[in-house]
Amino acid sequence: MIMLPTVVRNLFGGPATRMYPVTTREPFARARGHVEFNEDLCNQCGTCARRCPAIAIDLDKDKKEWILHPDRCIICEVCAEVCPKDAITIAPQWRAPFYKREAIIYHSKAVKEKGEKTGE
Amino acid sequence: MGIIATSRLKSPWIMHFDNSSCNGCDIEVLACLTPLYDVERFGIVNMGNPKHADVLVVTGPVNRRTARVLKNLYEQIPGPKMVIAVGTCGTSGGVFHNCYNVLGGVDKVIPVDVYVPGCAARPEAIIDGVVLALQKLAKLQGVAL
Amino acid sequence: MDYNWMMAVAILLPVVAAILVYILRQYHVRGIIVVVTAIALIINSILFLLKGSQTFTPANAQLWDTVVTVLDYLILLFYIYAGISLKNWLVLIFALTQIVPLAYFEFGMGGKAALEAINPTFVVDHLAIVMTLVISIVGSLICIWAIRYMYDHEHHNHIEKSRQPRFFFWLVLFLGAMNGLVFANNLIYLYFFWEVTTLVCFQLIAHDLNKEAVNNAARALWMNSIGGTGLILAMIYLFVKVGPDSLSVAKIISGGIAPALLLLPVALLCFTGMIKAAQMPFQTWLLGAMVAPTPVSALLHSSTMVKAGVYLVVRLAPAFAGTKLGIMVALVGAFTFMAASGLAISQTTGKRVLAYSTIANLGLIIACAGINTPLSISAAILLIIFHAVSKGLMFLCAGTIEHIVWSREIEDMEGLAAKAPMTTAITTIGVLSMFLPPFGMLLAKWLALEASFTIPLAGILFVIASAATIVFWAKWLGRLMQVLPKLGSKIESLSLSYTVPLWVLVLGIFGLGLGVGPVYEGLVKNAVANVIASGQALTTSATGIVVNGVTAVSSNPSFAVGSYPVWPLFVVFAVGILIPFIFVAVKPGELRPVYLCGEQVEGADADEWYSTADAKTKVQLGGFYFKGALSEAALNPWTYTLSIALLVILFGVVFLAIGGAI
Amino acid sequence: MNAWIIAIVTVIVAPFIGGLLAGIDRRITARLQGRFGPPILQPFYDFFKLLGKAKIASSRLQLIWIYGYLVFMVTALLFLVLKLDLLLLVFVIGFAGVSFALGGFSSKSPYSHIGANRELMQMLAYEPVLLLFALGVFAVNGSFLISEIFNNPTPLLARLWPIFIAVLLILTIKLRKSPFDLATSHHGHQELIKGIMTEYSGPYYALIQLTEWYEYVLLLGLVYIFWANPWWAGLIVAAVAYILELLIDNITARMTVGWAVKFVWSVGLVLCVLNLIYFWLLPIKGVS
Amino acid sequence: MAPRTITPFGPQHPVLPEPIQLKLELEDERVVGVVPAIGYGHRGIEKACELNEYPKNIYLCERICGICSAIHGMTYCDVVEKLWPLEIPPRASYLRTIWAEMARTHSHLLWLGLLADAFGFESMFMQYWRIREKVLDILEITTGHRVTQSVSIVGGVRRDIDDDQKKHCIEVLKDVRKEAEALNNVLVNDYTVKARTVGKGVLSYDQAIALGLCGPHLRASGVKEDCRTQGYWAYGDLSYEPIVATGGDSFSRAAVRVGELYQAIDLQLEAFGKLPEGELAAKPKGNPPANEAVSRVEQPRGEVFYYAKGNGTRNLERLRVRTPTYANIPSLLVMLPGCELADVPIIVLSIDPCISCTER
Amino acid sequence: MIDKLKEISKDQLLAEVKKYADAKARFVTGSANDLGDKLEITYFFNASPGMDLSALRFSVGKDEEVPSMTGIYLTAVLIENEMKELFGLKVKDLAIDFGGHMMLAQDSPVLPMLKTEEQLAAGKKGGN
Repeated sequence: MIMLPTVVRNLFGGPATRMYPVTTREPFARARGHVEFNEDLCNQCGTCARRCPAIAIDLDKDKKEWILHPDRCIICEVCAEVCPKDAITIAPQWRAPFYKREAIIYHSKAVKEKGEKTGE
Repeated sequence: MGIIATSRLKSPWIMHFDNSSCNGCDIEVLACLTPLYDVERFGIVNMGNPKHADVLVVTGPVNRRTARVLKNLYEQIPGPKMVIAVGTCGTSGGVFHNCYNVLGGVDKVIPVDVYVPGCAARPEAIIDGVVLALQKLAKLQGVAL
Repeated sequence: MDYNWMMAVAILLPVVAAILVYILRQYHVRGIIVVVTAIALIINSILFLLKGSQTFTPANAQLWDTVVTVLDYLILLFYIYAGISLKNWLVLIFALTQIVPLAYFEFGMGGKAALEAINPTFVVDHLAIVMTLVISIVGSLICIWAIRYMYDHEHHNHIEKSRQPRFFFWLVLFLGAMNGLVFANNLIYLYFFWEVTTLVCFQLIAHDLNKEAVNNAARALWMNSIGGTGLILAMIYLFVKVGPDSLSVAKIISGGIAPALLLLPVALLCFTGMIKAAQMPFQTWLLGAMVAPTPVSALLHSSTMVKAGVYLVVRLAPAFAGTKLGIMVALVGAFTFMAASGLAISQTTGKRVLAYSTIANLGLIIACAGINTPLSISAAILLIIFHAVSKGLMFLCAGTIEHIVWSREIEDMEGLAAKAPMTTAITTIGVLSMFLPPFGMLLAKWLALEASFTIPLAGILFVIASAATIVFWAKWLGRLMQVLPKLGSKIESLSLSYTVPLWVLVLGIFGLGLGVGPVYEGLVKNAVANVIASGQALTTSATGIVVNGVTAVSSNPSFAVGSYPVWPLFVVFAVGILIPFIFVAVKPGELRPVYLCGEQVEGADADEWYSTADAKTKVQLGGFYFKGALSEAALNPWTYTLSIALLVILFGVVFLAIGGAI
Repeated sequence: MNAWIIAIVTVIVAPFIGGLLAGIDRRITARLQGRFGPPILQPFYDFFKLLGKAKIASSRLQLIWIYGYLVFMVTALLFLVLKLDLLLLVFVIGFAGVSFALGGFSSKSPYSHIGANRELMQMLAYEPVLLLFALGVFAVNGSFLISEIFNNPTPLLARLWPIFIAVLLILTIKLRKSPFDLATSHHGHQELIKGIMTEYSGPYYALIQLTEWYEYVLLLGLVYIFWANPWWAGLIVAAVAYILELLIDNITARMTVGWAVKFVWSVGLVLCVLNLIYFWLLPIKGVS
Repeated sequence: MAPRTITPFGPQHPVLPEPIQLKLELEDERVVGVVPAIGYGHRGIEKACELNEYPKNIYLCERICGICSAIHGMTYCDVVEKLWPLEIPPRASYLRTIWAEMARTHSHLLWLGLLADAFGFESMFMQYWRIREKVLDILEITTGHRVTQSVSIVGGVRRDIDDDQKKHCIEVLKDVRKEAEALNNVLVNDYTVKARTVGKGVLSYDQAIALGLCGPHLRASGVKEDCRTQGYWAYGDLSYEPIVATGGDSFSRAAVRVGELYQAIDLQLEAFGKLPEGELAAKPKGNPPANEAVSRVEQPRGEVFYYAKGNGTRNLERLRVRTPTYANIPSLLVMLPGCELADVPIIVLSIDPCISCTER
Repeated sequence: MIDKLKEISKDQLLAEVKKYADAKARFVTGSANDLGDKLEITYFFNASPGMDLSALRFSVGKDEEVPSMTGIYLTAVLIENEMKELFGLKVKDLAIDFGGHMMLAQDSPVLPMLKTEEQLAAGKKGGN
């Protein structure tokens, strides 16, 4: 009986539902949605790959590829924090679902000369 | 049977199974049912029982004991059926990659139709995942969603 | 055929056959004798029906009087012997309370005069014909079924020296005694046959001779001896207050005796009938009787002997019409109906459920007699018929199941549908026919409820009882159905001695159910007229039954109180149950194991799941018995208190009325 | 022949009404919970989807009983629209209920087994009230025939209002609403999963839904006859009763079966008995 | 012959959000025996923590449980900090406290909803979860994620709360409090709810101690024990008194959590008021030294116990996590026998089980 | 460092635990650690009411039997089973014995918590 006012208020007050996907709410500014990679800044230092707790980042130093496995990424933001070149950022929009598990391959462009020490 | 094909798209009953997830995705799946997201708008009802379900929503990485359960549940769902792996761990095992009792993603045990990434996957992403699954079903049946 | 012969076949043929089966001890000879006797009795009972209402006094009346008197004392002396040898003082005391007043009555008061004063000795009216049809047809079928049952029974229990001849002696003898009982007009004859049935009952309950059987037999004996005492007291009262010629059933119900004088003896006779019909608080003897071999339970304790009790009450209904005694009889019956139905829920043994159900339905019949309107008497007589067939079938089913699973526990019958599909199908029909439309039992119960408005309290008790009835029957049936997803179980092979009576009774259920109109018109209507004269309660048509408002509530003859479309409901039953039963099919690929939270062991037929430490554990399903709230221990204090109170009020009402009259 | 037409129309139209009622139920329930809710036609989508699912079963027997449930429920509804005997109607509903419970018993699933037992306990709770309802109607009209209710210008509600309250309780049980959502559970969120229905799936589950739609119409029809004259008054009573049930569903917790029996007997049954005693103290119409 | 039903309850079961199995032995509907079967959630996190470099473990420990994720991360950081020992800046202490209490708010609202669902009160479940979304929103605004907040690092926190966010949070919290009051009133006073919770799963004071319970489960039996009284992080500065009930039944457990819900909101408001300025994190020097440490922090479900042993390398030699449910599960063995089957979900939920925590 | 840590031998265990039980202390949990040749077991207790933690520690060889404390604290049943299947600790007289399959399934690794050679080597190096 005590619940009665609440349910009646709900009935006449209209639903609280956000009509997703008809209307979509903008994600919050600093929400951790998905990893974005800037090919131009990456120098293939590999810190991100080493520090990633979910081994979601691979580096192919020969092909100069930076490989992200979106199916493994837990969006912890560590890669973005440790990246010395700020090549990795976290964007607020969540990653869309997919049918197939596929890695995303980027080509790092700001690669240092061979033999130079990779910094931390 | 056009009406049946159409109805299938309008009434996807889900069953949620938690493998050995951290609960994060589970509560987000549950949150989908609550007023703010209210997936019943799409005819989605959470059934507690594989025999009534059309869509199996799996969260968490498969571990060595839940693998058996997951397979059993999948077999008890009458066709046509879809499987959605929710969350990064359900997709690939994610952060638990080096845990000894974890086999990996859901697709190690049963075929998965849609993967919803995210740790934890947001309710919106889960709704997107269901829509994606329905699109696949619609395409299979040759009807418009 | 000559009426002398018909009476002889009805009463004496079973006696002769009984002696023959006792002497000729071979299994097959016994079978032939029993079957031949059964057929003779069935034909004979139909002849009675064709002949209609008759009276009969045997040719050598004095000789038979002497035989009856001598046998009376022999039986009572046997009771005394039994009481002493079993060291059961209750048996002894109540044997003495019979033999002492009887001897005083016959020799001290000149009661023998009554034997000669009464003419005719036997009255075969339509009510009696209904009874003899039930006894001869259902009773005979049970005897045929018993042939194989007793063989299996002794075989399974490794009994070396067969006691079957003795068993069949009593069983067949009983049919004659019952026929005599329902025909008897003379109360002294009635008393004699009454005591024979009590004796047979004692002998048959004790048949297995173990301690429990003997104890329960003794209990049946002393309780029914109280009834016998009541009969004797009623006779003495009538003899003294009214006269020697008043010891006649026909005279008592004819209205020829002043109602005030009649009240006490009728109350005593009803009391006797209630004990025979195991009404509360005397239900325990019938429950105890379930230790006997199942044919005994079927024949004596459901379809015939206990019906003698309700028969007597229905028969006497005119004598208490319009009195408070009638109301009290109705309440005792209705209360028993309710309490027994409630107690049946907590029973774990199949036969005890059947026993409680029997007690309940007898209560309903007695309540109908107490309500005492044309409608209720119609209901009562229909109940006697339908209950005999359905309950007879149920006992035979219980016995057959007992010989398939070798247990009487309902829990052991789990999944019988897979082991013995035919028996399960028959049992299912039997159970459904006990409490659901379109079957006759429900029709009669429906009539009883529609008739209950004159005694509202009875109506309320009926209603509660009906609900409880649903629970215990459906619960039991459910246990039989609980099967694994196996396909194609083989139909079990059973002896003809089992299957013929079972199928005949199933046919009887459907036949009587469908033909309830003709049965009412041809048989029941006349029987009702034997009890209550005013008006016609029901109109039958090809499709159904209409309860007329004429006598009930309205003076407008076209005003209907209720209607029961019999044939349409049977069509519904066929469409809803029988046709799916035949046509619903499952392909092997469609079978899935039951849902066990995802941990079921693989394979469609597995009933195991992985539990602690990955160990396989079997699913176990236990029936619900509500031992806490509904057990005998919890309810009996209430039922005893209330039922004894009702009996006290019953006699109190009678004594007040007599006091007022004087 | 008129009766045949009514019967055929009823059998065809009732599921549409029932399905719509179910749809409205889900929509209103959602709104009461602050949600948007499914489309009104959602139950029909569910129904056709279920028809198109693969057939699976865990025993043959359980499928048989579901036809009994359907056929007897339809029969009960026909009894109502053809204005036959009310008392017999209750017994026919009883057959439908028993058939449903037996379907639950007919597989080796612990959940449907316990659900079936609970269903029987619920029958123990509601059968007496419905039967007493019929007796109450008799006390007012002197007849068990529903046609007499329609012939009587005074509504039943005027004299049987205590029984009406009891029937509302029964309505809650039969509509499987909280606090009596015990044997099957509409939403499948309880200890018994979906109770009796656990083992039914696909087309067979669709049959159960169909039966429930018939049941909705039947039950609201029973509420309707409390104010059968004029014809629209009953509709209002039924609509109000339906909304009331939805409200009750959303403001109570689910109780236990023991409580349900105790509550219905101590409130519903007592109300019925008091109502009847009131009538029996007065002379029944037509009885001299 | 005893007619008993033996049936599984879980691992996949609609009232259990997580996989655990109870093997129930029933007589009619009365539970007469119960054996829990666990291991459906066991991943092997403790071992993985030994194999990972220690900073990675934060993210792994946060995923021991997705509901108290934030506090798991904080506690891990706390125990590792104790190995040096390392002092964290005061603003970080306050922020940790705020987020911990925010997590408690959302967790308790979640639990109250699940409890309502367990006794079939669907509309109540929906309302609690509707309110909970507001808390999740402020969690997302301040930390970046609704569920796995990931705000703690060894030495402090990763994110700050600016003044706008602070104002917004305070507003939302007050609103949540107001809305929750109406619902809690139902939970505490409604007849049907009380009929389902009062007297179910009773544990006395002594039993509670002997079974080694923790958290609201322990406090509902009258034991005034709460890790927050140790005064870690900012709790020492805040006015804090454990909430205790004496009934020891499911109702008392709900009542304690209702009280803690309000208290959590109050603590947040107080902490927001006292929030000091300053650094967010201290930087750890080198690897965790060879030392061992214990950290005990109050989670929504009770005391979480972290034991860490360092050996001077980048890996920890041993990390042992005992979560609150681990301590509370054995009490089911005592509470369940004798109850009705219908009470099983309520009693199981009344300990607020977190299986993924328990089995790691 | 853990305050109030008391080193005992395994034979003293039950007697020491009994003292805690008599003082109505709450059992918190236990922890095992693989030292290479031995297992180091620590049990934690809390003196209720209050948050006063103390601990008992003993080490046993990998093939030695250890008495179960489930007779005193039923709640220790989980931890003892866990140490049994993850570390191979031989616990005697468990109140409920899950037979080594409480946490682990049939095909899980055996005694997964024991340290690898590299771990032991790294641990020694780092500790010194």
